Amino acid sequence: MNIYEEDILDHYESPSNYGTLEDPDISYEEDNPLCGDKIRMELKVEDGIVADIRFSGHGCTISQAAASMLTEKIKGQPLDEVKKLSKDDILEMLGIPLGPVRLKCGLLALKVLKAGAYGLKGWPGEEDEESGE
Amino acid sequence: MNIYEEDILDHYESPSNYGTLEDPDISYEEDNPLCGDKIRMELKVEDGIVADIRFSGHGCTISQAAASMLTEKIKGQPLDEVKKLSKDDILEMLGIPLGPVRLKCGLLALKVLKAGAYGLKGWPGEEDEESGE
Amino acid sequence: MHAQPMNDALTLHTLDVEAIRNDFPILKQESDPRLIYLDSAATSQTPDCVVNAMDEYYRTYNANIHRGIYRISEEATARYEEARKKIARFINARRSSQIVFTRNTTESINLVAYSWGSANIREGDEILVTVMEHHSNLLPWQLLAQRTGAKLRFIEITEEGLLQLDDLDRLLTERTRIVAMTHVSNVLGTINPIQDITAAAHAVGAKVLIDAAQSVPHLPVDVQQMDCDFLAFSGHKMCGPTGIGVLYGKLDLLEEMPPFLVGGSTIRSVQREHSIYADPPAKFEAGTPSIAEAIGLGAAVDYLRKVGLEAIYAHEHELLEYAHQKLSDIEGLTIYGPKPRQKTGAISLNLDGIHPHDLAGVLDVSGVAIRAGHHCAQPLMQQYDVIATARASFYLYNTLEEIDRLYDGLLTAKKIFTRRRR
Amino acid sequence: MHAQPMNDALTLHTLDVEAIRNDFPILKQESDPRLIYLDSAATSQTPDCVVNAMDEYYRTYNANIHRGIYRISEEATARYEEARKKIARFINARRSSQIVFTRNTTESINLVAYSWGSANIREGDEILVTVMEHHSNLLPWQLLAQRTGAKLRFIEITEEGLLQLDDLDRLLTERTRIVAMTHVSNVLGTINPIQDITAAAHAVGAKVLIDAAQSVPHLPVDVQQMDCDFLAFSGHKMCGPTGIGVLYGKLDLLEEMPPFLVGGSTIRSVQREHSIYADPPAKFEAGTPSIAEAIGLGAAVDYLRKVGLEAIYAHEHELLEYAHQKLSDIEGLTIYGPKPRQKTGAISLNLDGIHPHDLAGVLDVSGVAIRAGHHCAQPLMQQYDVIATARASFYLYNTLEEIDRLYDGLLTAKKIFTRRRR
Ligand SMILES: Cc1ncc(COP(=O)(O)O)c(C=O)c1O
Ligand SMILES: Cc1ncc(COP(=O)(O)O)c(C=O)c1O
Repeated sequence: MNIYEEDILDHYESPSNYGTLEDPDISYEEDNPLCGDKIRMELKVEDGIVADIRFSGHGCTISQAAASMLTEKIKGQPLDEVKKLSKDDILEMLGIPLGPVRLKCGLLALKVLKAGAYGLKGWPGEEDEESGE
Repeated sequence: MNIYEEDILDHYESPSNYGTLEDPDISYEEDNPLCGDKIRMELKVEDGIVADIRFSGHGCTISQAAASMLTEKIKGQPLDEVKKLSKDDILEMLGIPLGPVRLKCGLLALKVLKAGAYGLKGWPGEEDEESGE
Repeated sequence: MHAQPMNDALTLHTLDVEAIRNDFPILKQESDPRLIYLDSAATSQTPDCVVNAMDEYYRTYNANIHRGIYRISEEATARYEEARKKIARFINARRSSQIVFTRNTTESINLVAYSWGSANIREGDEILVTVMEHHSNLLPWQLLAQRTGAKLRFIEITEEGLLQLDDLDRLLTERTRIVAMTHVSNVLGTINPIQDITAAAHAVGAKVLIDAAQSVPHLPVDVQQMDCDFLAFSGHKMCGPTGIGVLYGKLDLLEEMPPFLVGGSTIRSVQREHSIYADPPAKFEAGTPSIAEAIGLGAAVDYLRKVGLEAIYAHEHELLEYAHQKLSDIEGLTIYGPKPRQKTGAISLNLDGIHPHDLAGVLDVSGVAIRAGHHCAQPLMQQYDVIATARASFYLYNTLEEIDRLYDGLLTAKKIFTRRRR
Repeated sequence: MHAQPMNDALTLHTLDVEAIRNDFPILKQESDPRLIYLDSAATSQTPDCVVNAMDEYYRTYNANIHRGIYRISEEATARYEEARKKIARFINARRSSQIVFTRNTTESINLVAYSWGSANIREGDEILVTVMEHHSNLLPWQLLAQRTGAKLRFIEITEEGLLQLDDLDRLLTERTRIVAMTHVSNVLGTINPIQDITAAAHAVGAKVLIDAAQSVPHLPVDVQQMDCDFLAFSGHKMCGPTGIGVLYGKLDLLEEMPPFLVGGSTIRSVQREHSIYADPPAKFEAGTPSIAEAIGLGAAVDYLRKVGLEAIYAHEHELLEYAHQKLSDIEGLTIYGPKPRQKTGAISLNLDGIHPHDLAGVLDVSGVAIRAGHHCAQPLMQQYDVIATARASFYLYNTLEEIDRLYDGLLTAKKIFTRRRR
């Protein structure tokens, strides 16, 4: 499985929902300290539903394609669905395996979304790290 | 070759020149930070000759026997002979091989003597560490 | 020929020690005399699985971590972070981000004393330690006290080597900011009642740092149950490699603490005059970390879990009971510290009229490796009014026969030295 | 099939690279695609002799050092101190006591910034660095400046990636306390004229710390000739293990400096409230050091000396010349930094319209390992107005054919990404 799948390149080349919103209800930006990739997410929320969403920023194919795909997935859905999205959902969405370094690129968009909507810190998937037998 | 040679035990049991001097010309004490062994050396110097010498302190067989042997060796000699004494002289005097840790016990007396007489810091033998091809 | 264990009831039954010894090539090494290693409190021996895990890194996926977008770097990153998770699980930390990799216990404690200390300690504050601390859990607080004008206070010990807890009420006040104490004494073996002291400290608002260098290797440690704020330990004392240590901390504390060592990896973003620091643990792991060593420590933790900490503790206890009984018939021998029931596998002793160095020297001649000295615990030595002691310490690979050899060696030393005494 | 070097004059002639590659098992490893390792500036590969030296410690004389009066501890102590001597000789230090073992370059620099810095830097003082510093040689000084009220000043660079030394007279004043600068840039490869700058700094009474992380592995370094006051480098970038670094210092400075990390081994004597510290290097090596790693670094230094630093430098230079020439025909490619003549084996580049991460990602598919990112040099990135670059870096085991593979990979990336550009 190649990282440079057509599908991912398509999203990178022609991202969905790229840009900004006027008067967003949620607006949040963060970068990946490992590489400097940056993503901003802006959302309009109506009756708990993601009425509109845009992303902007810069970065590699994976981080930008993941952001584009995520906006498609979440638009029109209840905002609370965001909270349930996991690392695995993103991997499934991208359809390629990612090592721990590139995983951070793939998860940046979701991290920004969760932080913006719920103030959740930490990388998606880290909540799975609760240890114990 | 056993560390607990008769000769060394003899010096430990009945050390030569153990004690203190009244009005010594040189008096110096130091300990081995690795183990707490402590040795004090006191000297009377007349016309550049070590007229009298005593040591005191406490420690293991090696450090105490080396001190005892060293006082025997240096008494009646020109003080300047002390400066020439090296790590190897002490090893030869003791007549047994010593690893780097016990070596410090064996060298403590000489270190005290050199520091007291000439203000030389550092362990005898360290001056050999000058590197270079 | 060395005596067989004399008492059948004392035959070891909790661990298959022979099988364990096979995992440690150094113990199987041909040499004359054979190595009898009784210095595990200084550093433990290393099983092959740990060495192999590190060799595998160097030979198949040697790469720097966290930033490489290529296979071996992804692999190294995954294994390094997996080691962190294993260690979190081993001490029952809630999250792996509470595990900061350092070089050793000493660095872990210094990190807290500098970072947390500078942010939280003011003139007039008090820092409570015990007189049985290793220098590594005393000197960082001495320096902090000198820098800030805070005051060091000491929990004393009883003649038997137990903490004098009657004093605790007097010593723990609203001025106490932190209690820094060892879980297990490296000299006496004493196991301290951490949970009680932690509760008392928290009741007056003080934080608690536990020096677990001698406990994490030898008995089950559960940081959530202990409820300590910080815990420090070293890889090399728990079957792991040198060059790796751990600081565990409560997450809110690690988040609030200012950075300490800074550089590559500790940051979110850097400007010329100002930088924004990363979240823990990255904030505290400056520069290229001990990658192979963290992976090695992960393998050590796997190994210890497989053997089982309860079993190791029970095994050491058997060795201790046997040793105390056996050595008690040597005239002129003093053992410092409590009865076996209250300690783990270390015996500090002195034999009348023989310098501990000489004891160690005589024992070395017959291959028995013990430690002699102040064991980096000079205030404790001062308390017992000795310069040094000889210490034999045990671990999962030691046998009863090895204790017999220790006994034989002590008798030999006595013979060499007392024959000559006037 | 990959192209053979096109130009016969460029056949490698300074090193027997095939023989060298045999010393590195990872490079001989069967895998599809085969590993083309071009990230030695991040961490170097490790020859078998280094891994074996560490394994020997763990399997035959694993013991703590400096205090054990038994054979394996004497042996471990001797080997550890012998490694220190080897390293002293390698950089031509006068005495081995000028070599302090740390974890890495980053810790070495932090040690100076905390210990020397706290004792010598006051409000209004100036610390001079360059804009090409690695974060590890910037952040410790930023924090020191913030703690003390001192001011950070910067030597700028030219478009070509050389230091703007015209500025030096203006920047170096009697307020300058220390100049902290890199010998070789980890991004650009630029070799800085250390000796001139050191002389100028000393003329105004400033000390000089050299970050030699990228120079000691790649070219002959002589601290007496340089006359620097401090020098820092890492084992893992010079064929050594992770977990070990070095701080070299002038002896009088090391003696005057207050202790930094404290604990076991750093002392002469300890009282409850006060301690007397040991002479260097012991004063700065707190707790159980990276014993196996120091011994491993000693073996690495033996290895590098056997190959010869001049030969390694010349070899990298050949690779650089070849790579610059070969890559120059790729349209849209920017190489940052000076011509090969003025640098060592690193090439930072960007390809128009392709994120460096994606370059690295495409190259990884064909087994070529390069680094992409800010390389812990954000101020330098800001200077070039880029977020990141892709960096290929070379070492003694790299070949011309590997550069051909890099070239092929860059062309592939171009094809994947430009075919689709509108
Ligand atoms: C110039 C320079 N300085 C410092 C460092 C930091 O080295 P380490 O991560 O080994 O502390 C590096 C390594 O990336 C470097 O290239
Ligand atoms: C109780 C205790 N604390 C701290 C230390 C220091 O450990 P390290 O030397 O690994 O930093 C030791 C080890 O001797 C110890 O026994």
